[in-house]
Amino acid sequence: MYQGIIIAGFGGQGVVSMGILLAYAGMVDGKYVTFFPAYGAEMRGGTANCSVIISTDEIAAPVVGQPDSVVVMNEPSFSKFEPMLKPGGRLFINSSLVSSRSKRDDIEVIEIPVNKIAEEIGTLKIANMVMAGALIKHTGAIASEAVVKSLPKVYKRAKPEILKLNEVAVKRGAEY
Amino acid sequence: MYQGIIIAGFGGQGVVSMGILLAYAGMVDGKYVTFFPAYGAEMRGGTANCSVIISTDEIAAPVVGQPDSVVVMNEPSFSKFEPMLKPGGRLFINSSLVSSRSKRDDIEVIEIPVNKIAEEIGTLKIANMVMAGALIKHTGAIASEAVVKSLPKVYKRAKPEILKLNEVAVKRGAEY
Amino acid sequence: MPSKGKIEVDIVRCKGCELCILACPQDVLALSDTFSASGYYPAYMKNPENCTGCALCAIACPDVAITVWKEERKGDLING
Amino acid sequence: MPSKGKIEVDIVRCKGCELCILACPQDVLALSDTFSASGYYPAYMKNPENCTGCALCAIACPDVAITVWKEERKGDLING
Amino acid sequence: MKIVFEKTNGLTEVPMRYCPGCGHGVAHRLVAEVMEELGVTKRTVAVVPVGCSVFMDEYVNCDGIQGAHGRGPAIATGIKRSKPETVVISYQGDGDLASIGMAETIHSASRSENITIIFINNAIYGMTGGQMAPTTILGMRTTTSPAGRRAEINGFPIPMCELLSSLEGASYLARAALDKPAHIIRAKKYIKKAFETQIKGKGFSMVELLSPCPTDWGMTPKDAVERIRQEMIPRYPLGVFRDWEAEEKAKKEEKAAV
Amino acid sequence: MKIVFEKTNGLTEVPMRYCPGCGHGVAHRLVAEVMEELGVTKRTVAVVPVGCSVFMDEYVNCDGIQGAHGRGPAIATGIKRSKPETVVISYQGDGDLASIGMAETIHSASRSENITIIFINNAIYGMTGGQMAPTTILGMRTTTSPAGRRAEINGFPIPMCELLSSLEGASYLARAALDKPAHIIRAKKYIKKAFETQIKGKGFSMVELLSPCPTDWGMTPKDAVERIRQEMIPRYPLGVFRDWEAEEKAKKEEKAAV
Amino acid sequence: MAEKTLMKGNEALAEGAVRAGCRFFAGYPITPQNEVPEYMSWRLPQEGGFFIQAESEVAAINMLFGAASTGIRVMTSSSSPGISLKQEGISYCAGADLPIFYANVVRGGPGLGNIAPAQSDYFQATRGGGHGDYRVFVMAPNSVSEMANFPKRCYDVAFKYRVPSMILADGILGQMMEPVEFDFEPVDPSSFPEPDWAIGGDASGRERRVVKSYDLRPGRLEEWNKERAKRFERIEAEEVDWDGEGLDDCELLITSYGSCSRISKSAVKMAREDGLPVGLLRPITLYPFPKKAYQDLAKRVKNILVVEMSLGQFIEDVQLSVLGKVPIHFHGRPAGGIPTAEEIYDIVRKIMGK
Amino acid sequence: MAEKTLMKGNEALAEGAVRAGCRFFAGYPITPQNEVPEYMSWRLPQEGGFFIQAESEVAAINMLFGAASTGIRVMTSSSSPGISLKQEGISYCAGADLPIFYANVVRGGPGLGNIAPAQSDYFQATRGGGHGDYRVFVMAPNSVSEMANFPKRCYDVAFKYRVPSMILADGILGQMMEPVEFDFEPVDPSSFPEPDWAIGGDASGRERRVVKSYDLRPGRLEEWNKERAKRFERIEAEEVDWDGEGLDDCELLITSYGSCSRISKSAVKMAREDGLPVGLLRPITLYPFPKKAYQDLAKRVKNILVVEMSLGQFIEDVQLSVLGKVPIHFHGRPAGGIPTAEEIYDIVRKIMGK
Ligand SMILES: Cc1ncc(C[n+]2csc(CCOP(=O)(O)OP(=O)(O)O)c2C)c(N)n1
Ligand SMILES: Cc1ncc(C[n+]2csc(CCOP(=O)(O)OP(=O)(O)O)c2C)c(N)n1
Ligand code: SF4
Ligand code: SF4
Ligand code: SF4
Ligand code: SF4
Repeated sequence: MYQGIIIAGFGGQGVVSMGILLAYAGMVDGKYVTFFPAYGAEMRGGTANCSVIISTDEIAAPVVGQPDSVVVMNEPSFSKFEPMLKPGGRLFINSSLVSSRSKRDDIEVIEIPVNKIAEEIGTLKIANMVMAGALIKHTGAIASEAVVKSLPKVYKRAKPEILKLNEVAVKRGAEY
Repeated sequence: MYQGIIIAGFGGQGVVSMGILLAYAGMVDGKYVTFFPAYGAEMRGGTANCSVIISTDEIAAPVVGQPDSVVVMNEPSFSKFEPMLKPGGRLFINSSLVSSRSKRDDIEVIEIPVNKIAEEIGTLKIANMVMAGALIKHTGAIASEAVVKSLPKVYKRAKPEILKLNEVAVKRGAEY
Repeated sequence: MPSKGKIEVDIVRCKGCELCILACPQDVLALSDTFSASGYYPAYMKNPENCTGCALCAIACPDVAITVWKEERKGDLING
Repeated sequence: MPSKGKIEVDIVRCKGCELCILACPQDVLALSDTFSASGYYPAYMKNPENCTGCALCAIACPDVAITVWKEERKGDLING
Repeated sequence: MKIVFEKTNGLTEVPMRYCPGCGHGVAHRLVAEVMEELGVTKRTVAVVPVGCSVFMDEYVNCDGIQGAHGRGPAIATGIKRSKPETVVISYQGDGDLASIGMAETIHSASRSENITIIFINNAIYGMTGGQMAPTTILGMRTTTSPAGRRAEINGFPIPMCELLSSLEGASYLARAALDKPAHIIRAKKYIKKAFETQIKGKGFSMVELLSPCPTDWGMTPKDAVERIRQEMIPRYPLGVFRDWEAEEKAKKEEKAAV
Repeated sequence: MKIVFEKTNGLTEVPMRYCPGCGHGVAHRLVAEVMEELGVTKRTVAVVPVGCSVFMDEYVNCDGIQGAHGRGPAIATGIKRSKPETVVISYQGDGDLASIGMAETIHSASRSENITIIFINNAIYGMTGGQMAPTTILGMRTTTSPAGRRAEINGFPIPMCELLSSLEGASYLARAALDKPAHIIRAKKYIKKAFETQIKGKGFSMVELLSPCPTDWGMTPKDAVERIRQEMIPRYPLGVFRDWEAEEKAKKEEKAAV
Repeated sequence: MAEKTLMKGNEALAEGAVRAGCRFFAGYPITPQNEVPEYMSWRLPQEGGFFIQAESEVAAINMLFGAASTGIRVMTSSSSPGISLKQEGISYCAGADLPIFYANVVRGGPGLGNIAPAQSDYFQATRGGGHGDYRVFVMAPNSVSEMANFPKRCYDVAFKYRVPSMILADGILGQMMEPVEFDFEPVDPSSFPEPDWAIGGDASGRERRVVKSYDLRPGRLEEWNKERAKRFERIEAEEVDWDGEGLDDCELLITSYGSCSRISKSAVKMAREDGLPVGLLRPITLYPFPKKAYQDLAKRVKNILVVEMSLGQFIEDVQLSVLGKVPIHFHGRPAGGIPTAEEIYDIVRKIMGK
Repeated sequence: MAEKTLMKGNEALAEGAVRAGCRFFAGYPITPQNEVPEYMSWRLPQEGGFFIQAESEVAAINMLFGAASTGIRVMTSSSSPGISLKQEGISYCAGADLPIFYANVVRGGPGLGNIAPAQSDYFQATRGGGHGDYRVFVMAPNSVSEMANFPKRCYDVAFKYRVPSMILADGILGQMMEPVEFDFEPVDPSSFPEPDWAIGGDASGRERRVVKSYDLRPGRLEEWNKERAKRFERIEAEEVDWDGEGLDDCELLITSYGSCSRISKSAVKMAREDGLPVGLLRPITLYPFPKKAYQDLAKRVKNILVVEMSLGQFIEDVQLSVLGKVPIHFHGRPAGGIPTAEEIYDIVRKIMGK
């Protein structure tokens, strides 16, 4: 199993912490994992992205050229990363913010209104966790218990009630 | 013919200009020549020295390890350079200032009271030229006309009367 | 009587920083609630009738996104 | 009445710069006319009887070549 | 109706890549407007620093040169002394100008190099992600002073205009802020004066601009301009620190009075 | 009779290799005497510069370290922050401190590094043979300003004490001259105060010493000290520029007065 | 050993240095290594160490020169342009026999270049870099775990031979996160005896000491340099490290170092899956270079393929080792270009005629 | 051509640069090259050029960056530690394709070292020196006449290929005086057309221009580097220079460059006088390296003796050229040690078994 994932969105959308959570959970799940953020000047202008690889074999480079999955949390990310997706790959779209629709017929598209769901749960801040839930479910790359176990490790300073909300978010996401 | 010469003395004694004059005259005389000064921190504390090579063949390095001739214009130079002289070499001593006497019997020693002579001619400043005259005479490395011809080239801004004095000094030195 | 003015926000340049809103003394501006192609919520004239054409919004704007028009009168400020 | 003093010049250190001569208010010092091993003309007490032991020469000397003695009296300057 | 404000031709059409609310945009615009108003765009070279504004050469409509971090004044010196008819500006951040480039800044001022420095003091290293700058104010948290800047460990903030004022060669020095229109208008006047100083051959000029960096301050643009008012201006008072013209005048009057 | 002046144990027995009449010898002696009088020789490290005084480590009786040209304050910072009980002095020439090392000088002062700089201002590059220094006075001929220093080309001389005074971190700054005994005695007082500043943990201290370089000025030692009086002191006035003690006192009095 | 944690390469590097006894860090921000000083700014004070953001890279390396002279373990890090600025200071450390440790998280050059991962500072790292005859002990990690564990080895070598030591990494290794395991217990530097050359502190019980890199007396600097050269010879004899894969039977040898070697390893795997006898030799120390390992293999393999993220620097050391015994092929991507396993494998097949 | 004059190497270098069109010099004092800035300080103004004593070597190289960007011929010079400090700036010049010219009058290292002549900055000079993939066109004169005449060739190459160029000399060549003959007429730089990349002045008649070394767009910097690499390939094909002595029939080849090659020549003479077939190959350009000349000789000679004033840097290029075809012997004197012809000849005899 090898899953190369690119996650992209605005700076404040928790794109990086979603990536770290997935990598951590993969590690807990006994997989090889790497996480690689975009850095430096690429960050200016408020967009962010990162690559996560989860694999049963050693990982060569953490850079994902042709992703198996792409998560787009906002509009600009759609136009940048949708074309890079591998044929047969999965496109996860935050349909609360992204209005573009893919014209490719060689990929699977999963649309989730993560902002809406997150607000329903209680805070927009956990929209990324909703997305994480969906991603785990569809890719099957990581056992979802591993994700739940990882939450307190990644968010070391989060209060229990916040962790709880995150957990709920992941589960809700997994329903998509 | 190959003459490696080291000239040493106090900073103000014209050691460097004597060296340049010899090199220039050697060039005018159709010889290969090099001039190499001591430089940098070696200069601190008021002593100066330089190496001149005059040769009928191409010159390898301008650094003189075992000189054929050594000129000592002051006392400290005597102790430093007298031992380096090649067996059979010539030691030119400014006897006006140097009281040490060489104990080596494998060298030729030429003692000239150049300060005294220079003062007789008119100025202490030309003591170096008196020494130059003696050196040319004894080594025979350069035709003395070449030296006289070179004087105005090396002392470009000197007045005619000063050049004249220099010429006299060279000639007086050659009498030793 | 305050002069009449109007502004135009270049939504390609505008990044929704709200500094024009802060600068406008007439409460003319607000952020739109639909985002632009680059994903920002650009400023627009919420109360166009209030605009005096004073250009303070444009002077404050870090992205040179605002063009300002004004009824012609003498002695007005041009380009700050 | 000026106090009595005396100095000694270390001729290994002295470089004949004359700054001690310039500094001495009593015209005690002069340069020798025979040179030292390092080729300098060191300072010496030309008028030893004038020396008050004020140490100004030693304070001026860049080569720490001068030692100064003085008749013992209270309240005198030590090492500037 | 008539246009009373539009993008100057001193700027290109390329939208700027800075974060929302970043002061670099304002500063670029002021420089560009001054170039145009003085009619010198075609003979200006902008020396572009390493810092967020490394992209400046894409935005201003004059020749540009992008060189090593902190060495703007040296690069500017090389250009100006080679082609003296050129108007040379060195645009620099506070890390660039006051930290790594401190020696070059002071020496160009002391030589009274006939160049103009536009100094963006945003109290932080923007491009590299929010490290402490020499101008970071005491107590301010940055990624390399996570407990807040402390004088004993990190030293005091350096007021560049004040520091340079003791140099004879510093012909024109002024500090403005980019927090609100009134200050921005003043900033432009200073920049214009600085350009004129150079055009008249009067020597070194520098305008320091207190500038918001919402991203690395971790603030909204609104809060960022508020911080300039609350925290920066008290530490870095605005105004003109050196003015050759005033000094020449004063000298003349003094003479006249004698 | 009793010895009232002799070579301090703060100096080694090695005769100094400087030119006749060079000010480095006096400066070395003063530093050495102060070390001895304060009883800190055994815990002092002298950071030795590149310059004529590169030989200093042979002459002073404390630990020594010789590093890159101009970086004395950085080296001193490394030592002091690693072993704070050490008394660290950085001995520097004007090329070293005010030209290549300008940034390190300013930043160490601004950080109020608890170190002491002894700054030998001889208005020239000694070791390299008489090139212009940042402190060379206008009109003075050097091997790289053969027609005399001109402000338009070579810039103005930089007064380091004045420049540093605007920095909050500069706790003690003073300038003395080494031209005559009265000034030399004063210089020693300043140096002692600088050492005490460090020993008490009060931060950055620097003493600037106007010092003769007969060789590269092309003068006799006598004429050289005369030049200090005639040309240097007018440009570089002597005295104390910053004094934390006086400032603390003033502050207290101010408080008391309120 | 502690359980695995997920760490960023730069942070692992910093934590590894602290656990290896680093108590002084001076640095200056530069992408892609900013996390190193940032991490040190809070981590070192926890251990009683000192972090300083220097005014420049030049100041940073000279602060290290001072701090190292007191005998403690010190570190600086930077990326390409900043490392260029440090060359004078590194040469001074080498000249004064000061054991320092630093890291270069290389980016695309020359000049400002870009901030993408690159390997184009190889010459500078392995041939001293600054002026004069000296070398630096250079390690090239290829994983975040190695970023964490190599600083200790760098310190050990640096102190044993009194030479500078460094880690040559790149933006991939600095920025990526991966599970980390430390292979050593944190050391307590206060338990180390003070070196007999350290200055500062209370010198009452000993002769005064001087740390310096100059000797103007004729011939003395030459002696000193020859003595130092002997130490480098010992390093070459004793400190070489490398690893490999499929070396026993390979006909084509791929060789690369650092992050690039991981990619090469994937290519080897692809080849083996297709039954092609391909192996990988990966130098772990770049100076000293594992010359002998190449020489041994050169007797057997038919082709060597050098893969590096540069226009050809590492290849010279391979050539110097193999000395024409085997044809050497080259695949280099400069200035931030990252080769893929597929592209390497394509070349492999071409060379093997498959 | 003018009559012979007696000149100091440093002055010849400066005069040579001025005659070759140099109109801007920025430098900082350092022994043993002080005569270069000193000479320029009065000489450049005579030609309407500009001399500036920069506040540091770092400032000097960046002043050059600025001045060179206006399209004129510029120069800086320094010695080892100062050249180390300039590496970042040189890398920027290479990255921005700016043709600059500089000289390193090498002294003993590492660190402060001493001021004696040395050749231990060979690696730095020939492998770019700073960060990133680039090279510098490097010439190694061995006489004062060559000090005078090589700047012109450096400028010509630098402008033709838009690369940095340099002269690698040492304290002997800088400080010695020798008769000088110029082999070219002084050029008038005002007659040169302005390069189409030069900035500054009046831009009314043209598009605006930008000089820079960065490109953050993915892949673009890689392209740029590859294009630059092509220029270096052309330099390697077209600009190599070397000379030799006794190459036709020699069995033992001595090879050395710069001042050292003069000493080697004396050794060759001694050998020939004794009837021993010894020759000398002396690279005049160090980058590009005369690889082919070595390869041709390697087919014939029995032994090669490398002589350099360093612990072994130049030897690597010889090894890379010869690739094990002939045994290579080494005689190196580091940190200011100057070999003598006698000591070289002794080794020659030992190798030849005479
Ligand atoms: C020699 C060197 N050191 C460090 C860097 C990394 N660097 C890039 S920008 C920058 C400083 C940014 O801060 P500032 O100058 O204040 O400008 P801002 O980004 O805040 O506008 C630094 C340190 C570099 N490119 N080169
Ligand atoms: C990086 C570097 N640049 C230049 C030099 C050459 N250098 C040696 S001493 C010196 C300056 C001497 O002047 P100063 O600092 O004023 O001290 P002084 O000799 O006058 O006491 C210089 C430039 C050097 N050693 N290293
Ligand atoms: S022009 Fe003036 S009134 Fe109109 S929107 Fe702008 S700031 Fe407001
Ligand atoms: S002690 Fe005083 S009186 Fe005696 S020689 Fe010295 S200066 Fe003169
Ligand atoms: S001051 Fe010192 S060195 Fe100078 S002459 Fe007097 S004793 Fe000698
Ligand atoms: S990081 Fe700060 S300075 Fe840089 S673009 Fe963003 S707001 Fe502006």
